Amino acid sequence: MRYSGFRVIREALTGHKGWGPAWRDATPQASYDYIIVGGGGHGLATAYYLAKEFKQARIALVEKGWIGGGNVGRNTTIIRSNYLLDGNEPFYEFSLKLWEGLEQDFNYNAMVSQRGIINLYHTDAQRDAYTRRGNAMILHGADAELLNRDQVRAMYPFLNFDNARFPIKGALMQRRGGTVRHDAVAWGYARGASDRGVDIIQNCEVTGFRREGGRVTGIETSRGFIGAKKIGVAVAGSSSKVMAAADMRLPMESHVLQAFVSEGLKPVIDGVMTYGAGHFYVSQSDKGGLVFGGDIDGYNSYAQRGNMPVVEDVAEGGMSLMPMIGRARLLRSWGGIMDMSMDGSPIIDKTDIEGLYFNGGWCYGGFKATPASGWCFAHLLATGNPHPTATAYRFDRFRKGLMIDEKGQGAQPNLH
Amino acid sequence: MIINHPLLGPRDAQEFTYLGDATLIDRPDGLSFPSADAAMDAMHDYLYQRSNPAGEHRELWFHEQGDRSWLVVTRNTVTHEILKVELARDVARMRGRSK
Amino acid sequence: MADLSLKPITPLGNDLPVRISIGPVTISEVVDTALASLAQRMGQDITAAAKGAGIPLPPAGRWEQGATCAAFWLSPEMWMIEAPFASHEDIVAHLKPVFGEAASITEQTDAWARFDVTGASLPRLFELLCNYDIARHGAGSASRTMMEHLGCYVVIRAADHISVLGPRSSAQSLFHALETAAHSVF
Amino acid sequence: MTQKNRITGGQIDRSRTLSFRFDGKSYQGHPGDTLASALLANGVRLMGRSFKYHRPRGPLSAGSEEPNAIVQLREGARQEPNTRATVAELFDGLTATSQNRFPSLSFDMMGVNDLLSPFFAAGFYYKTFMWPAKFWESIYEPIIRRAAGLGALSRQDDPDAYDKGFLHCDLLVIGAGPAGLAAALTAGRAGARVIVTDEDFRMGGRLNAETHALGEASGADWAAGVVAELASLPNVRLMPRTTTLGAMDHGIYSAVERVSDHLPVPAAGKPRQILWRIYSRRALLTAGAIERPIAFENNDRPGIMLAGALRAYANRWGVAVGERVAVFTNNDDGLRTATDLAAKGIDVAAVIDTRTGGPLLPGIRHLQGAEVTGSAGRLGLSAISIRHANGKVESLPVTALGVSGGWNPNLNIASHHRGRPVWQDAIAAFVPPKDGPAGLSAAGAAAGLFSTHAALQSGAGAAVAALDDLGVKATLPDLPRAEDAPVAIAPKWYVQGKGRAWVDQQNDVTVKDVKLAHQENFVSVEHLKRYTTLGMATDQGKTGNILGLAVMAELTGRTIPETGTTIYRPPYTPVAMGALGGRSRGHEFKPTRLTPSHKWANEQGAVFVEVGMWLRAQWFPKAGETTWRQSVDREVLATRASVGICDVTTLGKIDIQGTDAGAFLDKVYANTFSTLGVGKVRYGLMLREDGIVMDDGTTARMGQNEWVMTTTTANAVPVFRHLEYVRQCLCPDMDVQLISTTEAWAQYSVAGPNARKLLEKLVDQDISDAAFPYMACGAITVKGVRARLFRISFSGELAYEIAVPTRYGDAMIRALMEAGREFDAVAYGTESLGVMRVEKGHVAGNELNGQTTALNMGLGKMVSKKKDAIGMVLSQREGLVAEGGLRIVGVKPVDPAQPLTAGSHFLEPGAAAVAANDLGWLTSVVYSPHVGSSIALGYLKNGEARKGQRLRAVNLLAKTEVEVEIVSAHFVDPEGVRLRG
Repeated sequence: MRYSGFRVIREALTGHKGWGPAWRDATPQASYDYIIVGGGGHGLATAYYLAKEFKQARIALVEKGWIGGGNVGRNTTIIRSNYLLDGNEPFYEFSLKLWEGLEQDFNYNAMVSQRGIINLYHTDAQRDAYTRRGNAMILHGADAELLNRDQVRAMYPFLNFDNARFPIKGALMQRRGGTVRHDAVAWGYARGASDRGVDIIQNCEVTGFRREGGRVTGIETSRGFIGAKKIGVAVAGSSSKVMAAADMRLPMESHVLQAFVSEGLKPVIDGVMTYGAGHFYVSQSDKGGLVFGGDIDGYNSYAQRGNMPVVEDVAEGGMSLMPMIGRARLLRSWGGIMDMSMDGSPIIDKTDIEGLYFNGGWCYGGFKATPASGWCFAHLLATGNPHPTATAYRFDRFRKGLMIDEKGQGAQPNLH
Repeated sequence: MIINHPLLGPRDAQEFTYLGDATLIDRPDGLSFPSADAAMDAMHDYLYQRSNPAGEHRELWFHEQGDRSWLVVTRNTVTHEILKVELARDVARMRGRSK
Repeated sequence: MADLSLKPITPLGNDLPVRISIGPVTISEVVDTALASLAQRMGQDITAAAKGAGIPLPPAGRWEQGATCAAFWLSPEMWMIEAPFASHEDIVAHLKPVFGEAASITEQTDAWARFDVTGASLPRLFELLCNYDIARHGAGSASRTMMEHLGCYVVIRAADHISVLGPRSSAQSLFHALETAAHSVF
Repeated sequence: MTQKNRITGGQIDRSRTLSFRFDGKSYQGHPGDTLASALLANGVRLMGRSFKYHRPRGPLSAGSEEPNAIVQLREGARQEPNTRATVAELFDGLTATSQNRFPSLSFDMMGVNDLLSPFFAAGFYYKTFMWPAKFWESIYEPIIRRAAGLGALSRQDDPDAYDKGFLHCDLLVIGAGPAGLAAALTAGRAGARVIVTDEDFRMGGRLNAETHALGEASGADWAAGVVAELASLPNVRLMPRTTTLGAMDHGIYSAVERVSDHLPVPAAGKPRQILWRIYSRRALLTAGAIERPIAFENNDRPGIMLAGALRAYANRWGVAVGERVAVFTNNDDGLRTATDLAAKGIDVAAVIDTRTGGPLLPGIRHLQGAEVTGSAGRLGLSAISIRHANGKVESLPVTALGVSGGWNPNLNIASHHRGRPVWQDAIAAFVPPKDGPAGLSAAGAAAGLFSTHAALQSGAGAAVAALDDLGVKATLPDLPRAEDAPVAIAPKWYVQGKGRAWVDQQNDVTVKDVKLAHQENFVSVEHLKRYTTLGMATDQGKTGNILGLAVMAELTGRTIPETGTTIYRPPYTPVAMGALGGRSRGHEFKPTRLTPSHKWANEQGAVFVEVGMWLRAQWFPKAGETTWRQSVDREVLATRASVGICDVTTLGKIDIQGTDAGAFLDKVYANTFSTLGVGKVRYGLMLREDGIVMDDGTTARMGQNEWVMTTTTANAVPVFRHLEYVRQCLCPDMDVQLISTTEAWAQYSVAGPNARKLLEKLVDQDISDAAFPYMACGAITVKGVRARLFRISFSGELAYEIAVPTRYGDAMIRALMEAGREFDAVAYGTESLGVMRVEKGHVAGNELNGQTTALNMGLGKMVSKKKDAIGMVLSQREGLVAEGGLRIVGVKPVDPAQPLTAGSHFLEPGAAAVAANDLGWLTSVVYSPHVGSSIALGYLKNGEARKGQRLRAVNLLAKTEVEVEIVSAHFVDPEGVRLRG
């Protein structure tokens, strides 16, 4: 069923009786050409593009819980392509371009809103690094601007310009950055994939991979065996758990990232902002909540909840950046499991087991990557070759010394 | 979280800095391999590959705002329950490390 | 030619230590103590040497006053030795002969700014400052802890006398934190 | 005077009258009132507007679960949006305004949304606003964003202070109702350290709102007596006005104490609120229960509230919400409201009871098997419609309706560790999960034990059990006799009807929306919540979530527990950001580290710069200098011509001792140290295990077993941690001892051709080149003061670093400047330091960015392959040693007048500005008065081979480019003659 303004009006006048399910709940068939494991944003996007762009059929997506229940359902909704390194920037720029056409593409309003993102800087060294980065972005075809202090002040006069421990000196801005209604991304992809024949199978947990002669033949699940020619795993924080079933150890750890939302407030922050002297980034949702976050808690965790030190660290950053939020109230916090990789960058690659493909290691930057991750993973699954923007996301980059370490922190996942 | 320090008793985890999997204690000797490739293979596996279990995990914590001891904490990554805390130096010796 | 001799200043940057009273507590900058870390070297036992010299070597988490010197535990086989500054200005020179090559000794006098907080109701003050249970640990305890992002040592000399040793470069930030907390509580 | 709805009784202090304003109009109330109770006493029911449809709303509850009576409290910089009138404690002079309405609360133009509601069904926006594509951001979204939110921030800095603190206890009791007080009494008398938190300003919980007796006393009096005894116990800490927010790991709870919110402004020096981190060995959840409504058409009008709230306003606050009231219930507790109100002389027009059978209430019109099917009244309730058991429909004029759909145990905190609540049919509600936070148990209504007797018994019993776990013997106190009525409920969630029946009142989620979500396959609880926004308002669904779940259960034909459970996340109620931030804001965001020369530098008018936590002098302006460049050029030229002095104390200093210290340094440094002679210094390069450079610095061998390592300012802490890691985890038997001495020594660089001459005036020993050659170190004295001298150079000049105990640092800078007067010595800051190190080609922070190798820095040969130093093996990986990789180079503009910009990228002449042509970037740029132009260091692909080439340094951000020449990174004295002078 196609969504349209006309349709919305007609349904409104007839008691909304005509709306059907946004996606079909499928029961598993005996076998498929492709099985995507993981009903988060990346898995759903992969299934969608595999069907739509790569014209593949007989595709199933299995999800242990409910689709969209992972990190696509709890994040700070930011999209941007302000990366530094050659291995990353083309990919994230590709992703941003896909965001820009996504809603018309999948006929679902995900509220892609490019209200701009600024990364504040407070030292000359940060300015130099942002100059390097901004140039790299433009060289890769993205947009970037370097703002001075007065330009930042004109945009956000309520920031702490006059009484700061680390004064704001300027910002790197990407006007095409912004936010997206995160849940809608999952539902839009699910609906688009389902309409194109993808079987979306919820409450179906993968318990093992069946292998014959060095290649996979299917998955063992809580709902029985399902055969497949190719299997793509995109399970984010559960990557190590799922891939352990294929006897693989991964270059990543699972960590908890907390995020927060305030009570609904009349509009005050238009775009997205990151603080350069503390762990704090913020935007305001269309409902009025300030959506903000900071660092990961820093220890391995699958608990989907965090502890106070990070909550306080984030609030301290927020209060030092914009002391007007002292009387705004934090409404809700949540914690997601992040697949923190050893260099802070993802992996989209074949495994040593034929027919088994892996997508993960998104750290806490996975949301913005959703469209390109799905597209590139679908490309790899369908063609056997990496997409041109994702050639660096290989397992063997650590062995070869080709790390993509944006933050320069080395092999310590909790520092990325 | 609270880590029950073997010498100091319960201390808030906020006083500690986390490093990661305690297998980092088992550092290969870079000069003990027949070839540079073999040394790199071993060092790569040591540094980059992680079990990352959902369950019991032995991990290194540094008591940065305390007595500067490195600890090996056995903790359940699903419940955060801490089952055992040891001085890393003792663990290193038990695992055959010396100088 | 001008006088080039060197005159010391206090951690807060003055000629004389600062002392203020807020409600029932007094906060005093203390500069009359020399400090050195004492670390037992691998395979050595310095217990006897310390005992002979009257230097206490308290167990983990504790502080102890000896005849001349006091000490608190820093980390395994490592202590902070306190001695009267007037007599022990070069504290390392005093300690070296006692321990010889059995210990590593490092001067720490100027690494720390020390503020002594005296008076009643100290637990109520410290509960705003640090996560160290003053009431439970009681006199004779010492611990490193964090105060307003600063790594500090807290030494409970008596129920009404607690020393805070913080990084000397941050003396003003630490003093400000103590003063602010005292105004908040009292 | 006109508190027209004020009746007798209640726990308010009628001897005092408080004045307050709401929407500009003056009213009066009494101490003990909340804003809501005082407004209701004054006959004001309309207090807010809902989020989406802007429906007029009054209070639904009398507590923190309130979805509707949300106001903006106070004015100016203290303006506090989204404040629940039901918990805002009244004070004299309080001002409040209504929110989310224009132009006024009673006439809100956005109320048109209510008429258009068919278009605004759940999820409508996902299906539309997509055409044309650009209209979303230019037209639709700006309109939607303008309508967002409820209250507004002042946009001014919050003027109040907040504290944070830590508390420790054996038993934390969360909630001071009958169960909590009984528990606290039990544990308190046993001598345990007890903390009791309660969000209310008056402890007692429902006892303050009920009429039943405890023994011979009223509930409120019994509570007051217990509170008085607890207050007298030194081991018990009572914390009213304190909301426990969340259960963290291992018995840690967060709580916020509202110290000054009941005052016009906080007293001088006092905080508005305190965030407490409570470290408990055991905790007890005695947070009571929250009543839930039954949904029916137009069940959201002001005057319609929870039955228990209606009762509380009458009993606790002496307020009759309406002169003629009705009660709609599916359980016996609702009947209690009717009896209590009738006893207060309020006209109870009817009790509409969904149940049939059972005894009828005496003296009250008790309609069994009936339902409320709708309501009327524009800005407040004027009538309800009733469908009788026989199907007959009646319209009944009333101005207040109490609704009771049963009570949900307030288990919020018990599910913070994601444990699943357990359904109990007997009370038709969820009780706390079995796998809740370790150490937390629940008692009283929070555990589903709803009678007062059960609350007292279970509270005391739980305290005994908790203390028993801790090895503390406690005995049950004598508890008073109390009512012990069983729970009698027949679940009823919503009344069938055509119109809209509200489930989540603030977010305007109706039964129809839940049905639509079901129709569109959003059936899991998570999907339901996200698609309809159920439970996502400021009340977090405390009254509506279970109701929504029940509706979905009915639609899917499953039981409620099969349908799902709602679990909660911290915080229990929304908490001010200021409280979470505490004192760490403004200049106190982080501590400030001052260098030993700070006082002197300040006197000189130095400009300071933040370097990590440090404040360092950036440059020292002199009279007549109008730009920083003039100051810096002067400092650099004077240093190179004669002598300059710089405070370098901020570099990390680590004392390393022990018989294995040399071997240890060989492990942590890529180059060899064990061979260094006593009295010598060596430059060291420290790698991470992945072969990337971690830090650099000099390490001096002061004695056979005594070394002093210096680190970069930024890495002092991580390097120390790393050394301890190697010492304890990798080399546990090495005889090495470490301690930081960064703060203990004030260290100054004295650089320039006259450096020695200057120092000779101060140092008591022979420091001639012969006695103290380049890279020598040693203990010396300065005018009798113990000191250390290192002959090392960052500037390329003849240079020393001299260290004195920090207390002499101030005197030392003064002595150095005085001694240097005859040489026209200058003090220089970090800018000049940077200029001189770039001129000399030394790497620093911009080059040591965690992504670069020794090879990149031109120091590849320093990595010894003969020893197994950290990082050696992996530094040799193919990707890190590839031909043509990045190498450090010097850069000069071809036209000296052209300034360079750090961060510019290298391109070949004529090459298009695309990534494929990117050759590297400029890392550090300075103006070199020595060279007479901007100069830079940069990382350039195949840089070594490109020396002499001309490239473009392109800054696409500023749309500028400069033709540059690639040169050696050593702009000054490449042979190193000067530093050996």
